[in-house]
Amino acid sequence: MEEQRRIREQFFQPRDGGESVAGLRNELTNCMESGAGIYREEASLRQTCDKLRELKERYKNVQLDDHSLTFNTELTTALELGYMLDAAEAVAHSALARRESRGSHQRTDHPDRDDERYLKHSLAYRTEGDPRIEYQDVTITKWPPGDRVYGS
Amino acid sequence: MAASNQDQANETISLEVFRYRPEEEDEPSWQSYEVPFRPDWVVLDALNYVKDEIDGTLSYRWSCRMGVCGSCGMMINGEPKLTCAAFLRDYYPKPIRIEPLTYFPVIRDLVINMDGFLDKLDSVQAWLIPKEEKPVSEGEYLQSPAELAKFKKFSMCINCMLCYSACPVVGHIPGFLGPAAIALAQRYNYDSRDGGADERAETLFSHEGIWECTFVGDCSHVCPKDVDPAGAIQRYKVKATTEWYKSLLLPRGRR
Amino acid sequence: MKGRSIEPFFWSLFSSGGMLCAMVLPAVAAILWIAIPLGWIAAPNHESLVALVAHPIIRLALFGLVALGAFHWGHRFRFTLYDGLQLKHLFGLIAAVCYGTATALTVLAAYVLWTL
Amino acid sequence: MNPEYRLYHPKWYRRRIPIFWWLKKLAYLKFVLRELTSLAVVYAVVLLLLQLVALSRGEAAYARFLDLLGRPGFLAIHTLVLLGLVFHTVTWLNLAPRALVLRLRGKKVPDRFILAGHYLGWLAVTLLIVWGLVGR
Repeated sequence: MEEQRRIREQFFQPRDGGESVAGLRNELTNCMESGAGIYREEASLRQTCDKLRELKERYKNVQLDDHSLTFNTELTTALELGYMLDAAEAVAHSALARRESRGSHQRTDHPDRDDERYLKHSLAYRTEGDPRIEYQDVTITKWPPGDRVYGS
Repeated sequence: MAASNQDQANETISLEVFRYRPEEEDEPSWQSYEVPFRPDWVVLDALNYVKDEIDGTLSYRWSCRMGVCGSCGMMINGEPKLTCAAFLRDYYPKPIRIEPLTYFPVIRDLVINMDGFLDKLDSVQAWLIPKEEKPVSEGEYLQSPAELAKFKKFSMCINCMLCYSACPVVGHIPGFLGPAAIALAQRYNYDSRDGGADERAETLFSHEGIWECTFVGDCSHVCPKDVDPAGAIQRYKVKATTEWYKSLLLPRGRR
Repeated sequence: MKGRSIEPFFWSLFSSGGMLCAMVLPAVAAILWIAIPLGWIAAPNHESLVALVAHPIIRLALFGLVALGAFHWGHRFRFTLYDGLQLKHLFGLIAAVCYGTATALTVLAAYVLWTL
Repeated sequence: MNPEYRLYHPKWYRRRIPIFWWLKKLAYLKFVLRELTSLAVVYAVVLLLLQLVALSRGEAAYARFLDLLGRPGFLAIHTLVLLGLVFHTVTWLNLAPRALVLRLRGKKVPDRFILAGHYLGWLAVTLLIVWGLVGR
């Protein structure tokens, strides 16, 4: 009931000049694609992190056309967008903190793998501001880390 | 190709969409939307354009956009189709009429209630009932390619319910098990690892099971995965009839 | 369930009747009721036809054709009335009329062919 | 807001099926025509029975019956009946591979062979009847 009231207050208040779900979602896609894609670097990641902060702020002002309670898919996409923003932030901030290239994603400013510092799981915690990034050790079982090489 | 896309950038196509808003109205109505015509767009792309750019209140189900999840089935110009596989270019320049899957109760707009279908799937026990249980330590249940071939066709079903909307018998007799449920029951009946055929027969042989089918055949025609549920039902009728005569000749013999 | 539902019995009559009629009736109709009346082919005389029908196998075949054809119709027409005209609520009456007529035709065929 | 609507209590819309549903789609119309061939079938077997009755009542009765068959009205009806019967045969045989799945040495016999087998059977039966009625 508490949650129902919160959702109603956040999404069903009539607003002027609010943000559209689709508009924010497109901006989210573009900023992740351009700054945190397969090739990324510190500058692009920082830009993405800043943009995400802005999008999260604007998300509070999201405006829905649909205020009905029957199969309201606009509401579900709005809720999903909130979670996607959280997940995107976790991804971008962990990537920013990880000054190495591992797997298919390349930090062009740090092309080598650094097992010394980053053979770890990144853990992102939600805070009032940016997420806090911590690390957990990786248990290697069958497959040790290797180089990601193409066309060999 | 790029040039022709440019040429068509300003062309539009209209969608005539079935609307039903139970909180506001008793009867459904039609609403038109003009969307850009792009030859590489499918109807689902056009609906997503409407939802994102024109009218956020339009409700419909969709997920994978590639003919795998089975959630975006709707009536397009009266034919049940996956909207992710229906290209605008096949209808252009005529308007496209979009309705919820027919014979199902409509919850809202293009969203139907599928509880009846799910209950039917349950009632035919469309899952593997192992012939013999064995502990995991004894390994897998092996199957030869020939054994796989016996049921593979029926296992392609994605539960999109297009076949129910193609079947007039489903429309007239809501209790009829229907094409997909029977085809999926057959998928397990034909599986060499399965031993549940007798349990399923209880439901399948019943009045609202296979006997209601009059082989209209449209279910197989609209199936996006070529499952051929109509064929599955006919084969079941043949089987049920032989079983019936057998049980007549050997009253206490089998079962 | 097996044995409880009578449906497989009627379905077997329907499908065997459908197959038999599919194979036999177009030729019979084309010859007896189109080609001969139009004089395209000479009508076999009365005597030779009586001799043909006198053969027990022919008689049995004719009985099978009429009886199974009648039940093929009875079964199929029953569902046509159910769905085509949306008369499912009269299912008891419709089934009785359809299968009743088919049974009557079967009895009639047996009588005619027996007394031939 | 619609006064009959109650919160969290869905009000579903159900569509009625029109009585002429089978005119809405070519596939349905073909289906209903296929089902109506049963009328041609029952007409044919009844007529055959009547012809047998006429045959058994002697030469004069049979001649009267043949005379009746030659009238234009009956010829017209019988042309329609023949068309119905051929439609029955074609639709019936075309569906046969769907109900009949044969396996030879573990392999499914392709549908076109089953189909060809049925059509050859039809041809053989037809020739047999032609031979029985006119050929001798």
